[in-house]
Amino acid sequence: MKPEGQLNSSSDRLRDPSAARPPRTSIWLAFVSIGAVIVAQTYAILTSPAEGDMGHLQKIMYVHVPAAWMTFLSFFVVFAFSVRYLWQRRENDDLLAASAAEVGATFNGLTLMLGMIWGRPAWGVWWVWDARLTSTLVLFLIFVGYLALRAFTDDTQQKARWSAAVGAIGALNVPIVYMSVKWWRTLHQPPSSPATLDPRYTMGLRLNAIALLLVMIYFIRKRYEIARLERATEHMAEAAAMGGK
Amino acid sequence: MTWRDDWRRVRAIARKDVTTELRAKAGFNSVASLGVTILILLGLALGPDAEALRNASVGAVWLATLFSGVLAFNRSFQVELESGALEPLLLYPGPRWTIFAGKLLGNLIFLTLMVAIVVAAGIVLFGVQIPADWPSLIGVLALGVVGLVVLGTFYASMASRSRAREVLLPLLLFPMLVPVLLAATTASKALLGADVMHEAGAWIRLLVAYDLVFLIATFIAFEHVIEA
Amino acid sequence: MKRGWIIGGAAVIVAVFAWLLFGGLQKNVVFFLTPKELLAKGTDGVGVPVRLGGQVKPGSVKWNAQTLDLRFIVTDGAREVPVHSTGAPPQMFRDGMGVVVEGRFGTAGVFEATGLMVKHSNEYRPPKPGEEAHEKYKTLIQQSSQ
Amino acid sequence: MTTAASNLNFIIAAYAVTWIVILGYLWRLVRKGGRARADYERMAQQRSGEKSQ
Repeated sequence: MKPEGQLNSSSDRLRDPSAARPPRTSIWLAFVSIGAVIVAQTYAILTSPAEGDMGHLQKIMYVHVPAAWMTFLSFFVVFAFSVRYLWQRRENDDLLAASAAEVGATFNGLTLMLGMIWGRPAWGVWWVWDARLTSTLVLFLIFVGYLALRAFTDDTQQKARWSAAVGAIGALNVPIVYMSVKWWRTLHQPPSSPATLDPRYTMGLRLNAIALLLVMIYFIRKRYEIARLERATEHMAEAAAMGGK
Repeated sequence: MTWRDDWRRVRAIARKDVTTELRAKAGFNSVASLGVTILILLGLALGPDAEALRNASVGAVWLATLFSGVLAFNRSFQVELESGALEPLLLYPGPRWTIFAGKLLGNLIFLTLMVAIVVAAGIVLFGVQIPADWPSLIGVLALGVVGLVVLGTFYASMASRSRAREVLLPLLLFPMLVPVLLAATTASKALLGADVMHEAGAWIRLLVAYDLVFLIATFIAFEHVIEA
Repeated sequence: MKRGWIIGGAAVIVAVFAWLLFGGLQKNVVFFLTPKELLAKGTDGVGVPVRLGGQVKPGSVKWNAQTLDLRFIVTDGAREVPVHSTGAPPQMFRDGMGVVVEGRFGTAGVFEATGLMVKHSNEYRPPKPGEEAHEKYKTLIQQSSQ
Repeated sequence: MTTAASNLNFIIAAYAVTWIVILGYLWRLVRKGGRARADYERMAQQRSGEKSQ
């Protein structure tokens, strides 16, 4: 909104690049989160009894459902920081939104693959054009478009503004796609709640969700760190090229 | 700045776009004939079964509109960029949203003409029987075209200025258009048939809601996108 | 653009979302017809593409593995519709399961299915001793047909 | 019995896919991070060297 403001902030960085030294993400967070996933999966597999209709197939729930939750959470982060970027024009908000988008797209792809692997034995089909499946696929495609837009735009300011707009509007589309395909046809069961889930499954699902949340936090932080480093390097290179002896 | 001035700007941009497109050789004629060509190809691909063709007619018309629409949207900004007219346009006094509104209006007129041709061709080629309730069918078409034009113009304003515009616009636009496509085709099919499941009304309301949400959202976001 | 316009626009968007999510829209669309609803349509329901949902009537499944010919009855507790389908059914398809079939209701009173989907409920629990696995589908179908 | 055996394959496939994606993305991040860090340090050193002269 204020072009003077953004000029100031970038020239500040040009003056002193070390002031914006990006923080280092501890590798221990990676070990802890990966370890948490191993523990949670082992616990869930060992404690859950065979399900009435599905038998042991129910165990795919422990990876499929948390992956879907993390997808939505990541894209919510994209939406929030995209809107804040358009509002306040802080460069770091753009980088964080982009990091969350890449992580979210990864989890989104994983959710889709796991859903197909589960759907084949449970429903008899790899894919149906049903509410959950279609909207999850559309979500994936929207954020693939987002990442492609970033890849094909060179100017950093333009990249930030455009991807923030695409991220915010894309996220806005998600509930509508979900509603529309829900009316269209439905096969995927409604979301389970503790009331419809045997307590012996609930605990395992919660543990797995927490473990995958840790993984997601590590992924986004690490990706953000990389984005900050790359941007800081670019700024220094620009300053050097402009004759900042 | 009064409303009257803004409206004049919007009209001027729209008129300029429409006249240049209609005059240019590569403009309206080629885009419209692409739409009809896609219809013919779909008709051939779907085989000679008359019943199957009739069932597929709605989807075929919408797909042909979509593909030729993408060309039209990209052109509306590309022409501006090639002649270097976008920068001076941004320098004119007055609010930025009028540029978007002008482009929107221009594309809407352009696409309405094209849809009219594609639909006429579709009715003939696919042997569609026009139902008694044809005004609502035109309403569905209009709502669908508005949704298509709003998002298409918005994304084209970015994609046409990026490095890979031919790929990027469909990549960004098509997933966003899923609700429009779904609502428009389901409602049209229901209106063409007996509407046993009573779904047309709900889909039309979804289209209205969709058009409204994205009209507002793109107007808010356009200012950030167009900044040089 | 003026801040007032942005806030007003955002408010309208939120209002439209609220209308979509909580408004009466959902009640106007049925995902599938139950046998009772389909039969109530009389001749209007014949020969047009519809989706039919319900429970596979226990004991009604006739499966011919040679000709891949599948016949069963879909019931909602009140009325029943015989369904004919070709091709191997999903693995989870069995007596008492929830199903959604796509196709057309023929004049002969048989539903010719072009698609067959098993509808799993959102309930996950190990079978209780002595409980039939399909018991819970009765409640599912009742919920869906309300 | 045969269905139970084939179900096991699906379960194994699901967990394998999960781990391939998680570890694959982790590997990508670590490598990309190392490169970005090295580029940054090199550039920062270059800059401070220029300044001190």
